[in-house]
Amino acid sequence: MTTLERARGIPTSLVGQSEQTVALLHDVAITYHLADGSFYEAVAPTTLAIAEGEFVALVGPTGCGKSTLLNVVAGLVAPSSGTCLIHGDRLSGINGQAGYLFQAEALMPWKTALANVAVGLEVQGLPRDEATERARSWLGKVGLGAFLQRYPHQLSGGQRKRVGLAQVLARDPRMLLMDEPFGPLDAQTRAIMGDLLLGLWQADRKAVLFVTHDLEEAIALADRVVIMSAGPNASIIGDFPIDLARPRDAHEVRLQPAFVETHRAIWQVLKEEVLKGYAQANEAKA
Amino acid sequence: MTTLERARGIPTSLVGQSEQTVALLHDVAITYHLADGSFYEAVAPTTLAIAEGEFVALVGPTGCGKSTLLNVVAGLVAPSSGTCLIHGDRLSGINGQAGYLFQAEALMPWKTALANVAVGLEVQGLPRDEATERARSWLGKVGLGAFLQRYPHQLSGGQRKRVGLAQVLARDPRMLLMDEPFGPLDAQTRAIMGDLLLGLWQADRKAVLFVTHDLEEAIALADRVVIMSAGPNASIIGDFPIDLARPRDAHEVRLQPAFVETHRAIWQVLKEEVLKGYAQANEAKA
Amino acid sequence: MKRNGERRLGLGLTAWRLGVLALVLGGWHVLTATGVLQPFFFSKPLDVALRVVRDVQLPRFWSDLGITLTETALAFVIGSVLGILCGFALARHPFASAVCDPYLKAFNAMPRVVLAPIFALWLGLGIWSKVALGVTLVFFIVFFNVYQGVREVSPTILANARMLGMKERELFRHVYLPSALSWMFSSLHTSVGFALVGAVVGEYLGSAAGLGYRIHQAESVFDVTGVFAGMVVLAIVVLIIDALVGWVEERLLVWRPQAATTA
Amino acid sequence: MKRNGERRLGLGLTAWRLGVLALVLGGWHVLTATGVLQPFFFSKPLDVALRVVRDVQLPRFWSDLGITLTETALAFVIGSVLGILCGFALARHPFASAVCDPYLKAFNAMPRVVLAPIFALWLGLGIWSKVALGVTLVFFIVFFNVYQGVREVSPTILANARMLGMKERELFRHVYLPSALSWMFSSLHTSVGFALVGAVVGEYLGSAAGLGYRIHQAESVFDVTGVFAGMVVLAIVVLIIDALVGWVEERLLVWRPQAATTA
Amino acid sequence: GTLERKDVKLGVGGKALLYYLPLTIAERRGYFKEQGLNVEINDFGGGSQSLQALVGGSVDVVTGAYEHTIRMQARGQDIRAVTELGRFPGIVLAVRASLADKVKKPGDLKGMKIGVTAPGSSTNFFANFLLARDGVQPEDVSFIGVGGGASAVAAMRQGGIDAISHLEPVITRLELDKAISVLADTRSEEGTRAIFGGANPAAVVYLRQDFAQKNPNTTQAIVNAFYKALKWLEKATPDAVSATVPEEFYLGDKELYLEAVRKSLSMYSRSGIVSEAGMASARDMLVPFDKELKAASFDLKRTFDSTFIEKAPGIVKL
Ligand SMILES: Nc1ncnc2c1ncn2[C@@H]1O[C@H](COP(=O)(O)OP(=O)(O)OP(=O)(O)O)[C@@H](O)[C@H]1O
Ligand SMILES: Nc1ncnc2c1ncn2[C@@H]1O[C@H](COP(=O)(O)OP(=O)(O)OP(=O)(O)O)[C@@H](O)[C@H]1O
Ligand SMILES: [Mg+2]
Ligand SMILES: [Mg+2]
Repeated sequence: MTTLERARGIPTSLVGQSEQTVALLHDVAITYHLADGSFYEAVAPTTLAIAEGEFVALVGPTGCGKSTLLNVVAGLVAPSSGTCLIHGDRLSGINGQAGYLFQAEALMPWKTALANVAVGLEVQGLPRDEATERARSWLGKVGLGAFLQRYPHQLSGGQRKRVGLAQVLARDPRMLLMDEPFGPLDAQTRAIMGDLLLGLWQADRKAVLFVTHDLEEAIALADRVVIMSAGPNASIIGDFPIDLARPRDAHEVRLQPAFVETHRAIWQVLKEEVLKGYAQANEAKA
Repeated sequence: MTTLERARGIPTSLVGQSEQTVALLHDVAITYHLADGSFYEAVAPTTLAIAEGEFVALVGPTGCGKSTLLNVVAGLVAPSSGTCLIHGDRLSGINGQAGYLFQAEALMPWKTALANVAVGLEVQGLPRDEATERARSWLGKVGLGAFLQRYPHQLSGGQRKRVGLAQVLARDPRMLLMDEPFGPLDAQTRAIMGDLLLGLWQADRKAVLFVTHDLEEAIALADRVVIMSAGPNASIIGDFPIDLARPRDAHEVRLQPAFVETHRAIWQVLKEEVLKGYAQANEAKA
Repeated sequence: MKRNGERRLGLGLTAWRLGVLALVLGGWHVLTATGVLQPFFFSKPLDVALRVVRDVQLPRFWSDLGITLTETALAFVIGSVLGILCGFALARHPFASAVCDPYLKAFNAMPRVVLAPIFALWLGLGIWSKVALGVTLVFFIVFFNVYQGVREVSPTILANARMLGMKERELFRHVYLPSALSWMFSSLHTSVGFALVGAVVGEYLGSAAGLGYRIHQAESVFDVTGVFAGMVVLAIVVLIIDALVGWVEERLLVWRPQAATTA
Repeated sequence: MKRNGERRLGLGLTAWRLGVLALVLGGWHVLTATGVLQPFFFSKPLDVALRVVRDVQLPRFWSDLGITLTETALAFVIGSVLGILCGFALARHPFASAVCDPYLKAFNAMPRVVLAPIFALWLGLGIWSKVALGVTLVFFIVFFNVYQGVREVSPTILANARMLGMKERELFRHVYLPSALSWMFSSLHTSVGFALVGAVVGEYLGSAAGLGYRIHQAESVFDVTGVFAGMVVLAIVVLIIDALVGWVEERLLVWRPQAATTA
Repeated sequence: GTLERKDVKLGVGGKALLYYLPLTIAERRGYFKEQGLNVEINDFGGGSQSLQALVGGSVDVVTGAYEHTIRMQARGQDIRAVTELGRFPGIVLAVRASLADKVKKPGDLKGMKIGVTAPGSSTNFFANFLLARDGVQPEDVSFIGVGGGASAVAAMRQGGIDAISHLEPVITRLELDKAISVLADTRSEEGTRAIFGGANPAAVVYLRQDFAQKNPNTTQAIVNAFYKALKWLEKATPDAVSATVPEEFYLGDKELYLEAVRKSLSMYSRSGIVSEAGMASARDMLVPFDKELKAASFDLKRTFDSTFIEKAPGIVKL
């Protein structure tokens, strides 16, 4: 399958459908029920497989259904049709193997940064002291060693996001779902966090599903970049393997010719899609 | 004053301090009172002036105090020392001339997208019908014409942000405070929104104070890029005028040599600062 | 206590509810028939049912019910409106609220039965003294909740609203009121019962008509069946009023984020 | 009704409060002295003060107070705990809650005075029948609020907590409970008053001791001064209990976002 | 003469109680209507509330305990009885059946728990009086307010009290249950005579003196109606009474009601007049146990205004 074929929207539904498949969305479609009784068909039947140890970036125009797909994999939203298989088992209820960094603010406002991170570890059965110690070290890694005792409302937007990051990473889940994890961070911090994430991933090869609006970031980090079309009825219209050597340095990699070439190819697909989505979103039907 | 001098952290406190000055932060410092009785000196005494019709971008490492400064200009946070002058008058209470797009989610969850935008116009005294009509057209401009009747929780992250954008822009305030307005948007939508903003700004030359983590965006849009140092005790360490011709096309401008040169200069300052901030933030004192 | 979900629960729910009712009535019947519960104190469910049936055929019953309903409705409306207004006013004026605080708390601790003679003195023996009693119950329940509800408004939403140019009046309408609505309705659900209790206790303590009067009379001649029949009627009344409150609530709170429903 | 802000209001506040007190007492004095208010119903503030002073010297007064306090505290604690537990349990089980809903609502509409004989029969005339009366008041106020509070938990925070691996028990501890705390405390502030009212009314309806007994005794012999003296004591008691609740609240709710305080 | 006002508000604390039976008789047999009166009967939670309503002006006339007029006179409130409804108090002091062997007279109750309708009520003073005659002070027993109706029965059944000083129908209920043994009974002439040496007024019709002065004809009409009711009761049988009162009064337990009526019939006043001996005997039951009354000075004669009731026999056609 050539890049061109992919760009025409042929989903590579067979990738990783072996016993290696960690998560498989099979013909998953999501239709939201609106309050006035009407329906919004957010995602058209879509198939996506994530293999063991694979780092998949999900890119698409705003409002296309990226978070929705993540919610399906997390088990928070039930697909309207199709199935979600996790390690071959049909998912019902919460996906216990996944760690999910939400796009929206999701810290517990009544807990300090430290407690927010530690509680996820305590739930895993770690003794209180050890959980606190590990949480402290994780907050240090995301650059918040001096903000342990702050409540979320006393932190800046980027700091809150990093607490969330520490919360998810500290639990060391087998599968990572990350919804714009580096959104409110400056470029430099982004790079540091990206390196942190890659380091972890390299150590024990988790499966990662990573939503971002930064195409460069997607290419720099991922094994595969999956492109979604604009909603309604969004679907996967591109699936690009990234053939860049690992380990990658978040900054250096951007200068490689392969990077530039891939970027151009993906960008071509994406750009049109966004403009299409922009037009669609202004049409009469909500 | 050369770029180098600016880069050494000399605030250009005299810029625009004429009768043309729309907003003047004079020696403003902000110290937060923490729950345990201790203090956090977020921003060291800082002077910043924004002239009539000027588009100022504020860039700095995460957690340095950008949102804090915006809150001061908005009148939501009282500076611990120094004064904030708006059109030469000392600001006390809300800054009625400013429109503020918050970094955090700030839509009223009990109102639809349309009502959220319309209410700001109704408050200005517009009759209900007209307000609704104008709100409808603004939501169209930000690409949400088909999502008028949705409640915020039924929208995606990027859609919510755009409702907020429409809410602020529709009121046509004399001064715009924007805190990462395009954060959760894809590159293409960002560009469209940037053009929209520039178009508006060109029409009647509002003063704009614009926080972003995307340095390219800052340079592409602004007349001046102001760089803050990492906190605690953050201050302005760079103030770069951007001498690119207007009107600018958000995308084309990035290819100009002047753009690349400015970007390199600013990036140099910023990069070191972030690394410094990262180290500072992990020090013992929270 | 219901939201959209309830409709989906549907028939099974009705079956369960009736099942529980049958269980309660059956248990009551068996316990009183076997004498474990003395019928002198607990009557018998069948007798009570027959009494209710008898009562509803009396014109006097309907006029009594009408009076009690009027009192309840007035107490509920006046108490809630006062509670809501005071709740908002004080929540917005921290100093005034700090000054009033101990007085409100202290007043809330007054046993209402002791106040009955004073209400009778000021308001006569008609419906208004009963309404007043109900109001003193409803007011506090609603007041404390609305007060807290207003203070729980998200600071960011509030800041945004103020930046949009809203002044006190508009903030009230567009921010405080909608934000405090679920607090308000929570207290209204409690209040419905208390408004009725206030009216009935008021009648019980001094009146010439009403359900409380009927219950009082039945009680003084050891007519437990009559007492229970009165209570059954009260229960039905409160369920009807509460359903109305719930109906309004559902309409006003459509925006509440629920677990996203996919179809 | 206080938060950090209060401390800053400081002295001015105390002055204002005392001012209001003086105004109320002065008005009361003038109105009763001039006969606008009949002393037969309203006594006179000076007489009441003297009576309180006299009463506090009697050992019997202190034992009465102790009994009423015990009843109030028990009613408050038991009612709140039950209300909190039921509120959480039902909020987490929509079906069970839909089934129970009409029964709870109906029960809340029972005039508590009518229940007194049943409590007396089951629990005797000691403190427990009064505690039961107070519990029936406190329970519903707390229950409805906690129930609603649990349902108001932010869906995102809840989803996050579940993704962090929390099960029902942990969700309760780390999410539902803290999130519902301000709802809970709002209802507790209302409940303090009602717990006392329940205890006093219980004593009033049948008892051998307690403040309600004192008040009832005074009332039977038309000793309004005694009645008012009793009410003054009640008011003081409730303010003390409420201050305790507020103290706990402030400690538990430190995290609440307030307007950022700069210094 | 012509009535100054036709509409009269009457207060009573527990209309269905046998204590106030003459009121229901007058109402149901249309005696008020006969007199051209339109009487609205307000029922209160207790006797003291109906008195408060009278003082506050929300009712014009009250059927309540004679003792209230003494208290009000002592406080300078000119409230007077105009008709006696009950010549015997109708209060019974009884002890739990299981204690009947130990307790033979009121004095034996020392140290025990005595249930009364409410602390400070006439049932309480009645017990005080009986105990004092046997040399026991009120402080030597504990009085428990058990309320009016079912809760009094519950208290006795549940074992919360050892003895009870109470009224109909609680007493009959307990008697039918064989739960008590009577120590002193003032429902009958003999019982009352044994204790007080003569009559001791119980329920009366009382009103404010200024009302009587302003509305003498109305007052007379009220008194006439009550007088006629008393005369009717003099000859009535329990069955006739139950046929007259509203069905609700005996819906709970008709046997109980008839029995209680039978026991009570002799207690209603015959002439409607409070004798001077009766006044004194009521005062002696009350004053020694009440500090406030002991300290006050008042004219006992002002508690009863006999002018109306004395005219009644001449006016009322039986
Ligand atoms: N609860 C809901 N009810 C109805 N529609 C919804 C709901 N949640 C999301 N949607 C719609 O589904 C579409 C996809 O939403 P989603 O949040 O998945 O977008 P996204 O790709 O994450 O966008 P963004 O990049 O802006 O975060 C959007 O058009 C949104 O309006
Ligand atoms: N209410 C508060 N109490 C205490 N400290 C606070 C409070 N608000 C912000 N801070 C601290 O002040 C500093 C500046 O915060 P601010 O939100 O202005 O950062 P920012 O520059 O907007 O960062 P970001 O890019 O992450 O949004 C941060 O270190 C933050 O922890
Ligand atoms: Mg999203
Ligand atoms: Mg910020």
